[in-house]
Amino acid sequence: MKRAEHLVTNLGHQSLVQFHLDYIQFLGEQSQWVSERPGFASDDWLLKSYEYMVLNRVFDQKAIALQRTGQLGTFPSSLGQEAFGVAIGMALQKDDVFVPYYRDQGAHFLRGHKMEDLLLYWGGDERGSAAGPKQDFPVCVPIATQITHAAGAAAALKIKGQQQVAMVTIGDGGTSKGDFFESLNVAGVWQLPLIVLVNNNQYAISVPREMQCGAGTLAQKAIGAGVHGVQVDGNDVMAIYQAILEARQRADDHKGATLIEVMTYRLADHTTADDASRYRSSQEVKEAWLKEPIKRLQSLLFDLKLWDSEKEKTLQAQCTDKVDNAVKNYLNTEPQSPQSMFDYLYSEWPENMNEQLDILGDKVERMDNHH
Amino acid sequence: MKRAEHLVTNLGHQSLVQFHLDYIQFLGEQSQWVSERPGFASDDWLLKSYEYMVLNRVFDQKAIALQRTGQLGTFPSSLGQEAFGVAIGMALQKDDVFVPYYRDQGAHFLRGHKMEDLLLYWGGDERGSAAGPKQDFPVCVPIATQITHAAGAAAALKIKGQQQVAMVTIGDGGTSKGDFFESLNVAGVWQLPLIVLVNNNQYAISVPREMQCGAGTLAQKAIGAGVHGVQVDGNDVMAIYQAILEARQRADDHKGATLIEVMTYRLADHTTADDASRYRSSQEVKEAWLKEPIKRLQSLLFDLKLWDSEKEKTLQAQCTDKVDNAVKNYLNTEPQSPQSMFDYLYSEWPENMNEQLDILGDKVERMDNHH
Amino acid sequence: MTVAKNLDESENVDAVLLDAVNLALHYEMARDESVVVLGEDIGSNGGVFRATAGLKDKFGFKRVMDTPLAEALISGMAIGMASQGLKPVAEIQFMGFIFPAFEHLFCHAGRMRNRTRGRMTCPMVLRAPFGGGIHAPEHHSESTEALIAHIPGIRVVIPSSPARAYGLLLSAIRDPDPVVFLEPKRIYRGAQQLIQNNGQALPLDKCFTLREGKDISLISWGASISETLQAADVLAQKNISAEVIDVATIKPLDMRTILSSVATTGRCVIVHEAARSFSVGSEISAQVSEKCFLNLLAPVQRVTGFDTHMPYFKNENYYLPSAQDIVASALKTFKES
Amino acid sequence: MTVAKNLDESENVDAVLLDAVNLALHYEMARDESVVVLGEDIGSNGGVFRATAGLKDKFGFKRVMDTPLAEALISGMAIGMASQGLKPVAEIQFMGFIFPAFEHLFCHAGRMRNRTRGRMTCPMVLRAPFGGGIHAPEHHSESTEALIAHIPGIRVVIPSSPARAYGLLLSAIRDPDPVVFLEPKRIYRGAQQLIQNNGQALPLDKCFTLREGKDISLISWGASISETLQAADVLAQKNISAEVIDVATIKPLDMRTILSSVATTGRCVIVHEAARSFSVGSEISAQVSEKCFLNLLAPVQRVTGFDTHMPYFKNENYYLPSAQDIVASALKTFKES
Ligand SMILES: Cc1ncc(C[n+]2csc(CCOP(=O)(O)OP(=O)(O)O)c2C)c(N)n1
Ligand SMILES: Cc1ncc(C[n+]2csc(CCOP(=O)(O)OP(=O)(O)O)c2C)c(N)n1
Ligand SMILES: [Mg+2]
Ligand SMILES: [Mg+2]
Repeated sequence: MKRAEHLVTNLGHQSLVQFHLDYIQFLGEQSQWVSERPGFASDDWLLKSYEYMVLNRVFDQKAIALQRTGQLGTFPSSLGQEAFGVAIGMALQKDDVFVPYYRDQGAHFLRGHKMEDLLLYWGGDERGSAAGPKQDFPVCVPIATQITHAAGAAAALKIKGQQQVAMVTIGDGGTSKGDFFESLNVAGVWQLPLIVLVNNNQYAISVPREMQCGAGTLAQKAIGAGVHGVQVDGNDVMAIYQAILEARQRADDHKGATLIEVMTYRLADHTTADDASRYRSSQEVKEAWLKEPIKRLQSLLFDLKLWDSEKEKTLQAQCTDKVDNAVKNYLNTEPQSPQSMFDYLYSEWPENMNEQLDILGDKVERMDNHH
Repeated sequence: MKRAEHLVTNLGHQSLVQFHLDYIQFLGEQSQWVSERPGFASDDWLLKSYEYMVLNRVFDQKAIALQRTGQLGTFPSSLGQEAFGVAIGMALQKDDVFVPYYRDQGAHFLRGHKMEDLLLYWGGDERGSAAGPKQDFPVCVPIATQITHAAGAAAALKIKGQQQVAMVTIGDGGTSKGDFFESLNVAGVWQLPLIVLVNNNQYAISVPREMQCGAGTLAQKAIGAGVHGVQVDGNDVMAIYQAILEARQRADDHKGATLIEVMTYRLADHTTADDASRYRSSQEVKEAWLKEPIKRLQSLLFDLKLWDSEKEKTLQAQCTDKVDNAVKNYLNTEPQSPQSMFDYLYSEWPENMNEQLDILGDKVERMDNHH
Repeated sequence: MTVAKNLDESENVDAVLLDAVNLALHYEMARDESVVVLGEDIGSNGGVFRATAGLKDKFGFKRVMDTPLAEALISGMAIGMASQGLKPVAEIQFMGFIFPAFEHLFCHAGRMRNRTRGRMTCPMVLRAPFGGGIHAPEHHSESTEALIAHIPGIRVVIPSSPARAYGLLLSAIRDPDPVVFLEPKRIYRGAQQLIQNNGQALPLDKCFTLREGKDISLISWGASISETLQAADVLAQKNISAEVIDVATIKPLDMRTILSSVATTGRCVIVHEAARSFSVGSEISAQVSEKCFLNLLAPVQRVTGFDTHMPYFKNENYYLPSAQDIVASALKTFKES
Repeated sequence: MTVAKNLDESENVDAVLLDAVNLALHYEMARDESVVVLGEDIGSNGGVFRATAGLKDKFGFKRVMDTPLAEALISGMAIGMASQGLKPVAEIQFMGFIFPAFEHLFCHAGRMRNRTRGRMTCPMVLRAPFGGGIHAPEHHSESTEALIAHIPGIRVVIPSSPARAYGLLLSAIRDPDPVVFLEPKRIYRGAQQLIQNNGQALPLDKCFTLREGKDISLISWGASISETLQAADVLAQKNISAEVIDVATIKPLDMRTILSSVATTGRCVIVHEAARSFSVGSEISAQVSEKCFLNLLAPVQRVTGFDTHMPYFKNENYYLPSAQDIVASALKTFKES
């Protein structure tokens, strides 16, 4: 059945509007420069980035090992996405507001979070989110919700006339959820000092990027919200950093928000509870390993004569020490009391909860007697 | 404080991707042809469109009058947006799925809905949504929710291998809500036979379009979802119709969904509960009246010698008759029993509700005694 | 509706409930510049009920923000603002549209303090008009306070008079935790009351005993307080002395006041518009029965909406509790004991 | 976990609860081609718990759809699909992420039949694993069935054994109304049961009496049924004969079975993981007290989670009801009477 019998396509059309998007990359897949070395990327800057990326990887490995031996809960490794977290950590200024999702280890370390605190969090202890910059948000599990908080924080900065930005991370899967779009939209119309970084690691658990969205890029989601969008090579820590600098500049110039799509690859399982071999080929993963960010930066450091195998060995040892130390502190942390679950329910203790506190008291007594 | 000290903007950039959008218009603001008369727009087609647009306007006026005299509840007039509803009604095929919002009177009439049913609905009687094509959705009040239903209906059509499309309407305000975006996104990735029509009447109650979204057009929201987008003149019934025909063609060709931004103006208050003079100038409204769709089409009909003042008088009288008749039927409708609120709670009467039915029985008795 | 220019600056005003909300917002925004207001149509339009009228002119668009149409966003942004030292008072236009805010209320607003062991808190208010009886369209008349009361870490507050609206809204804004503040719109323009516009707040964890009595306790909140008070009058004519308690602070729930009333009277009727089952009334009835086991002279009665959908407005009076319904249930407790 | 290739085609199988869910889905998709399945990771991955394993291979991507990550969308699309003659069985990956679906459940799924006076209906199932006890991360352990039970027009069903999971899921899919089907994940891989894979459904409006007794009624559902049954054993050792009722169909609630049990025993303990207040337990306690007023020998007891947030997993055992807690509460009813 032919539906549109009298149809002449394009009749009555005039051109309305055009858009274009850029891609940022400095370091190619073979660690070759594809663009001039940026001014910010001093030797020290490169070395510091590298060190934190390695620390990130060592930490993740250890966390997985802890989980496998029953000493940690479910854990989301950031294997292969270390440049993402570290670039953000490098670019954040002290008084910015950082609104993470749950795979931002590298950024947390640069933000001054203790490794033992992250372990506490994933180990099932609320105290893991107690420390850190007062204005930063804790790890966020309900997908995409954090971006509305970041929009609110950015609005607060603007209302109070402060110069900082709010920086928020989200996964490729997260870009499908309403909160992502609602927040980008308000950032566009209110011209908020908001920087949205998408860790496009190509999967949302088992769902590949192409089944998440029919658009060619996630960066183009910026267009519908009237904010600036850009895509960057997420295995190139400098590209991510450059994009953030430009985004901050836009915010400072009152030009509003930026959406940065960071192209990475999730080399590990989604979390320790996942088995990625059920839904993707080992061939695909093997190919992704060829592009991974640590190796790429290491090659550059070698090329620049900033690195050698001795330094590498020392760094690996230092990182292992730091992580082992954190693990020791984590494992030695005294448990919270059962009653602590009632703490911080409200700013003041509600009198009507006394009864339940008594019930818990009896319960604890029974459990103690029983063991 | 200079934030991005070492920043050379655009360093490391390459061009990634481009987009463009069209605008569709046949009839200019002075009713002049700005493009060739399209094949579908036969004399009969133009006359039928005109007649329904006039009927729509007469109905809306009457509904407002009923509300003002306490004979109807809150009512949303579609004054100035008659081309929107009528183009949709003209373009819908019998077995398409229509998923309306709450301002689609014109479409409903062409869909075969009785005017008295619409009055029942807005008069606070559930039976107003009882009739109509079995597959069509009822009026939808919670903003934007209807578009997820339309996406589901479109998916069902595709799963069942049917040729129809799902057509859904939404306001400009509705495009800010997550459901809008989530649905467009799935329509893009699943290539759904979905046509989304935005009645961009420039206001969401008091919030003007520019405060709803920072993007230059709403059509460009298609880009982030990977669906086709187009903007059309909503005071030109042919432009809207052409856009729908093209969208249907795309669906038939398995090219997926289309977002059509229809540029209209809400000449009336948001609803009878609103007072638009609180938030917009009478000057603005006066200017909008110069572009309104009925006058524009009428001028064309005059130009084409299809119309004269005698015909106009007859049409007005006919429409008034039809509407008056519907009003009479509406006002003469026997009320539903109080017990009817329990009907259709589940397919089968749940035994445990008997107690509450008894309570209602006692209550009704008391009320009867009391009066 | 009597909101007049500069009414907010007067010392003593005759105000309806809606005025009282407006006055409290004016008062607190003037007193505390970290208070901001956001929502749909709350700026230039002053709110579809005019509850926020005058705020934008007085405090500017930076503190009075018309948002895009997105309730998840409104609630989520309020959390973000609260985290940075602001005190957002967000409006959901009607409670029937609050559902997109649930994820943020449940997963974040209510638990930010707990999750960060006090580092980050969420001092926000979410206001919403609710309830039936004004011949509104579909979705504009529901009472779903039970859903919110079940959420840990949230406060739920419902005023039933201008004075309580004024005092409770002030304390809701000043409270360091998230408060859902539900305004019974059927009595928005009900009886006037003289309000001392002096910024005096009311406690957030105490029921209000509106009328003392010794034979039966009538427990209610929101718009139904009117019918409950009427019922008490009718009962008085029958020589039954009814105590009337306005729960007002639904969560945390002040059962102490309710229990000590029922312990004295031995009889209890609970009145609310919301659907009957799995409701706030269920909790009160359960606790009264559990804890006044030996004092109760008759089974607790509940006068409530039905477990159906709120019918469209032609039938809504058959859904809403009336004074006669309350009287009838009260009398039952005397027959059955 | 024993889901094996072609297990679904066997006649009699030893199955854990998770297998039973998988079997029922296989059975019904084979029997009725209007049944489709959608959700996050339910296709190629077979679900994060493997509840949908094998379906995509067997029934193809058109009937087994991995959706984008958006719960409002999943619920809304299910409504749209249901409207066009399909029977969608949608999965919410964890109940903690169900909130974005609330607007669609409350405003549409539950009222489409009512709103259109029966013209358009909503035969859909929304499955979600729920509850604590598996050392899961934040938001993966809550029990919020009360929120859904308060919604008119929805059914809420919770199985507590493999056989009931199989039979109840089949009836949920076949039911012409929307059903929220909550799967207690703590017992997903609990005891095996022999299942007759013959498509036999169970009623959606009847409690299951799992154990008869005459001295006290223990009422529970979901994972807590295990502890409740254990408690009954302990009580038996003390010469107390406990009746154990699995509510299973939370809404509509079969109070008749519960009331007739309590009318006989005169004592009642209600057990659930969910927060204590404004809960399903509140409703049951209220009705038991209201309607067994003269039969009750002691106040109804509730053994529940607390009105706090579900603590992170290191402390979750202090939150969840244990068999000892139930026994202690049961014994109280003998002291206080
Ligand atoms: C609202 C919500 N729905 C579902 C989940 C379960 N879940 C956890 S992570 C995840 C996939 C997220 O993918 P993506 O956003 O790409 O981030 P990634 O984990 O790949 O970094 C899902 C579905 C959740 N946490 N929140
Ligand atoms: C989810 C939700 N939030 C708020 C409302 C209240 N409301 C009704 S209409 C409306 C404005 C809608 O504007 P738009 O989408 O532009 O459609 P229009 O009425 O202008 O045609 C609002 C906020 C609602 N119905 N649903
Ligand atoms: Mg991802
Ligand atoms: Mg509009």
